[in-house]
Amino acid sequence: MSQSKRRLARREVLGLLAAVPAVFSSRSALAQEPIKVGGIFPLTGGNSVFGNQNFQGVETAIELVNDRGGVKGRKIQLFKGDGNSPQAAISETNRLASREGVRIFVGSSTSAVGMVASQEAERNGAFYWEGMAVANNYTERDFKNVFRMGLSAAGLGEPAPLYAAEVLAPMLKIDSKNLKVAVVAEDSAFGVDVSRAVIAQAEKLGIKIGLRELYSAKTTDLSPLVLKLRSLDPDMIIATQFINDAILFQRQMKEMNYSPKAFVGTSAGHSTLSLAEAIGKDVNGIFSSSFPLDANLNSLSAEARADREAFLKRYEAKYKVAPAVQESLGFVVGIALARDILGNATSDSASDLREASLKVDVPVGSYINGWGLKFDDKGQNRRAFGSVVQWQDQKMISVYPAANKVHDPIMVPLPARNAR
Amino acid sequence: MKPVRSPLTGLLLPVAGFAVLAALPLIFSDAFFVAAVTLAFLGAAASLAWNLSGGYAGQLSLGHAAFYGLGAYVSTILFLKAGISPLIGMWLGAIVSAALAVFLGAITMRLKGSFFVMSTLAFGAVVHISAINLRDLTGGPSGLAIPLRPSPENLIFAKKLIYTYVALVLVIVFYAITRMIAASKIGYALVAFRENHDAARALGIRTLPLRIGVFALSAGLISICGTVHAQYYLYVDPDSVMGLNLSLNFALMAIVGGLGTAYGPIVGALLVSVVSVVMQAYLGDQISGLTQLAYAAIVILVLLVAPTGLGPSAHAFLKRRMTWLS
Amino acid sequence: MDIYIQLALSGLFIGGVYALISVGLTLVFGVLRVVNFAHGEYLTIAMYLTYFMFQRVGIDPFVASIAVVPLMFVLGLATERLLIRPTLEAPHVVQVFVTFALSLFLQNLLLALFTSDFRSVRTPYATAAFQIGPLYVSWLRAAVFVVALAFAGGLAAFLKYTYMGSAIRATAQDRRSARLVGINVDRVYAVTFALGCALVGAAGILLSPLFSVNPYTGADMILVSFVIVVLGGMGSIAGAVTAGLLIGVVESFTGYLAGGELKQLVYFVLFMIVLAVRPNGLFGRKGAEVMDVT
Amino acid sequence: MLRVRDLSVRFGDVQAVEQLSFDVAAGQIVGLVGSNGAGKTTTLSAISALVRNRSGSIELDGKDISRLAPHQIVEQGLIHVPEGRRLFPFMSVLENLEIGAYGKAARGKRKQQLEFIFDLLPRLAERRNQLAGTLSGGEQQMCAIGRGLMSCPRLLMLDEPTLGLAPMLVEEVFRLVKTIRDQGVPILIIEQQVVHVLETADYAYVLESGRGTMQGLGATLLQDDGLRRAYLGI
Repeated sequence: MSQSKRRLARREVLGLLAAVPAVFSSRSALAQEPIKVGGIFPLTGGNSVFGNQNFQGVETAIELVNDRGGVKGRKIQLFKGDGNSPQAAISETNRLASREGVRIFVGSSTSAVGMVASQEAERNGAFYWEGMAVANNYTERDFKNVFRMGLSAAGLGEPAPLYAAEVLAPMLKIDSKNLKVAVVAEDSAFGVDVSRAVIAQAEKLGIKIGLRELYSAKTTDLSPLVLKLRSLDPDMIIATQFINDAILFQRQMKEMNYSPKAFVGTSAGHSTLSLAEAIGKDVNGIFSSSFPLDANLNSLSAEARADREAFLKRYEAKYKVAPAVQESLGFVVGIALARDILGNATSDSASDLREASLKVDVPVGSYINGWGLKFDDKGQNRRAFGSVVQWQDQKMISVYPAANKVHDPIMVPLPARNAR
Repeated sequence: MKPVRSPLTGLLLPVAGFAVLAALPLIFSDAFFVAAVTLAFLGAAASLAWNLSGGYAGQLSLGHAAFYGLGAYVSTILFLKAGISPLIGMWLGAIVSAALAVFLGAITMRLKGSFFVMSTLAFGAVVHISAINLRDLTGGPSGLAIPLRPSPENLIFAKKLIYTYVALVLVIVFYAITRMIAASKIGYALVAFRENHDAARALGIRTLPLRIGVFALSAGLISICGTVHAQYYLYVDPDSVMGLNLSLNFALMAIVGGLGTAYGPIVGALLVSVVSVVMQAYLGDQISGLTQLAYAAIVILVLLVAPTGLGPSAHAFLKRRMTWLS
Repeated sequence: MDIYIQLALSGLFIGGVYALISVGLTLVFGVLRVVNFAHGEYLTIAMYLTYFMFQRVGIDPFVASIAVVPLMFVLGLATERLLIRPTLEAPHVVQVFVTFALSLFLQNLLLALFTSDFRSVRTPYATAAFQIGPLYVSWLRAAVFVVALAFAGGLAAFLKYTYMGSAIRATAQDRRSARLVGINVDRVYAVTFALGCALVGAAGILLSPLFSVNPYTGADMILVSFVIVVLGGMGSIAGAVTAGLLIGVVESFTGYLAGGELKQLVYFVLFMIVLAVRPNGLFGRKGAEVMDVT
Repeated sequence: MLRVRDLSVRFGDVQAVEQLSFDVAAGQIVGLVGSNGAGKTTTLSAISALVRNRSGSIELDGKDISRLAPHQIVEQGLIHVPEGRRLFPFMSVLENLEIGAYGKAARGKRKQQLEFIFDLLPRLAERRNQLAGTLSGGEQQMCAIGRGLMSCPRLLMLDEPTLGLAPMLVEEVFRLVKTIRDQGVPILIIEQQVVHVLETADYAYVLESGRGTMQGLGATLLQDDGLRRAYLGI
């Protein structure tokens, strides 16, 4: 429903009510004001794929909380702000703040938007709840009321080498010290930061990095890269890619009849259904280290299990597809904000929300993706971790870490192209 | 292009206009409005700078975001790595931009119409890509975050209203510079050149040094806007301070308001900002893309109906009405 | 050595696609003197049309071209009539910004209609390849290359051997004289613009099995075309084809020898150098680009 | 044949042509003379509809052509050979001539017309495959007139055909003009070479600042003292 329509309707209703003031005005005074939350996501423009996915997750969480009776009896009203650029992030944050009276924000899918929207919120004295932006310097800005529940780029990149060393190397029968890895990434903030984290972690584990190659996600031809990889012949590729370049890369590897023994993506392009839609069964066997999709039911609290069921049902009913990683992340971020921050704060002022955030102590396994919630002094959640999924039968299946594992990995090493 | 020298349009009208602009954020003080006005002022200042070269000299540059971004980066890098105040850094940024503009101008100023446009487009892309790849200096695509340490010396203010007035000061200063240049011999030479290259040459006007000079001035001024942008957004990354869209927007504001007029960029910036913000507010909620769709449609309509810009078209319309009435 | 041949081959293949996209752009520029910033969106539209024909009706992209190319031609006619013709006499900036706003308009129209999800045409032959000695050749890429060159050749023949083609060339060289020999210049503009759209539409169809499409696909691909058009000499078909192939090969080698992140930088720098040294491009006619240097 | 009445053209604040009236009768060479900026070229452009902001009536054989588009005027057989030749520089001489016969009426007669022109202007035949942009000034003028003739004109309008040509070539152009008239195509010619035109033209009009100031037989005007003082410095 649109803002303008809603406002008009309210005005008409108020006009009617003027005739019978006594009864209704006393009732409306008693009614609880909703808690207003503004979502700042890129809903249009180049990054809107993830923005919309994240927003849908958050929205589903808020609807669920409301249907369960809201927060201490108060409903949450979620406003949409289209932060399609840093400029738009500023004006949308301010619009929601001053026109809709929003003092609580959630965001933001890309770091460029999150960085700007959160500083704007901070200066407005509002509370900012970051779920998706991964820039490492995000929490290094001395902000008081900005908290990041989700992962940093470092957190996002680390599981890939860990998984390679712990699980894949033994399966490939290679000592992890002798494992040769090529790191491939698109050259925006996402690719650069995450691939840097991958390399740092790999070096800690003694894994050799044979190649680190960056390219623009807008590229139309990745065959030079495939050729480079073929002549280098690494055991494993760890790739940080967006959607179309991930698809292109897989297709061109196939064209050139090339395959490493294992392929590990890091989120984004490898954790989205578009990949399976584009390359069909060739997707099988690809790993993706990313925000967790789901978790092993045994490792979840009862509440999280109920949430999981409700989320899947609602999401599928509304969008006719199963939620993937970004939607799932949106849901976790929304549920945590509503239940564990708003639910435990004395009021919904920024300072009380800050207080509640600093005090919050939710054990691991309390959210559908296995996360918990505990902030360090910079406002970074310490109980968020990355996980690894694998495409099996054209579906994403969680395989790592143990708490999230639903199924064993398959196709290690990757069979020859004609045998898949 | 006839210069009007009546006291009304010469001084009184602009002073009154700026007084109204200055009063706006005080009268309508909600944060949304103030933020919109601040962005509009900053856009107006940048567009005024662009207009010096793009409007008066007719050098349609689509690479000015490079200079804007340079201003943002130079001052921010100096501030973060050497603790130099942006108040100093912005001048250094302006000098770097102006120097680069002289270099670019020397190469491209002899190119005609579309060729010049394309060369500036490519220049913008080169600078943008360089900023992405010079990771040690620029932080690469992740950009540079500036900590919130309010102090006038840092050009960081806790109260955002101050930015509104900083931007307004830029607008007034750039407007004055534009008026001075337009009224000078340089202005006449540029306009003569823009209107008719051959005629200007026939009159013996040597415009190349003038055009390069104005191009450099334009680059320097717009880079100061970049510094202010950095200190307001507290975040600088290649896409948001050097993107092609930015260049297009600077030009668009001037074109919508009235290319090659001193007031045009201000009118254009206010209109463009108001339209986009209002649409965002009322349409942004529904289907993704609807806001920008409507925005683009409005731009197209304006260009079709008033190809010389809304300011001059309104002026011509009023003039027709006046003569008809009298 | 093998690897260099393979690189050159990949470069030529992608260069063929660049060429086809750029040919339409350069044709429109040469005749109407309009830089069409919305050119990329026509590519996107053609890719969407192909996708929906494939997805909903099951028509193969190569077959779909029979319907898509004429549709794109008609779309081009409509655009020219509604937006380009009214601004032809307007200042140069107005044309630039009308097409820029049109690009924004179309992107968001597609976004509103189809969301920003990536859509892929998945044909069985998309990744099929054959091997010659140590070289891998993708059937599809090779076919795309051949068809792209055939389209460019067909266009050249059309321009050379038909009345309309002569009229288009004449209008490009001197629109005033074209009017005086009885050419309906307005019609030439309409046909040229529509041809440009049809050609980029053909490119979109050919790209469909190779690339996923979302509303921003065309915008991402078009930047390189601007470079190619200037490099080849604005308005020159042969120049666009040569420069397209050249850029493809340069990209390929830069990607291998220097790294993918420098691909764009290299060709933009190349572009600046060409503008500085030989501003009329490789094949451009002298005098079109330079004005008095005083 | 061509009848122009009260033709006026404005460019913004400038009145380029004002209330100009003249006629070209069948079989005539009619000259339009005047100094630089008198409005001669504007007049021709207005007749061939290159300039649209005009008023007044233009009739060809009694038919109003003032509302037609340029290419429709060409179809009517009113051909304008522009100032400065304006050939298609990157087409060969042959292509330039052939495109002269672009109009539907002329297409059918292309072959025979081409033969006629090569007969008339043998030098063009020699250079048929050369790019038009590389021809000498005189050759370009011949080619431009040839291109005009390719359209099967019923009336030919020549704009400064001798501009920048050597005296010998000027003679040649005027000989050609007479030949064309003798073939039955009337000609409206504008020129700064006042003496030549007046000697050649059957009838002439004098333009000053967009107005017609004098008219008469070429030979008569040549004797006019005022005109001689103004244009010939005598």
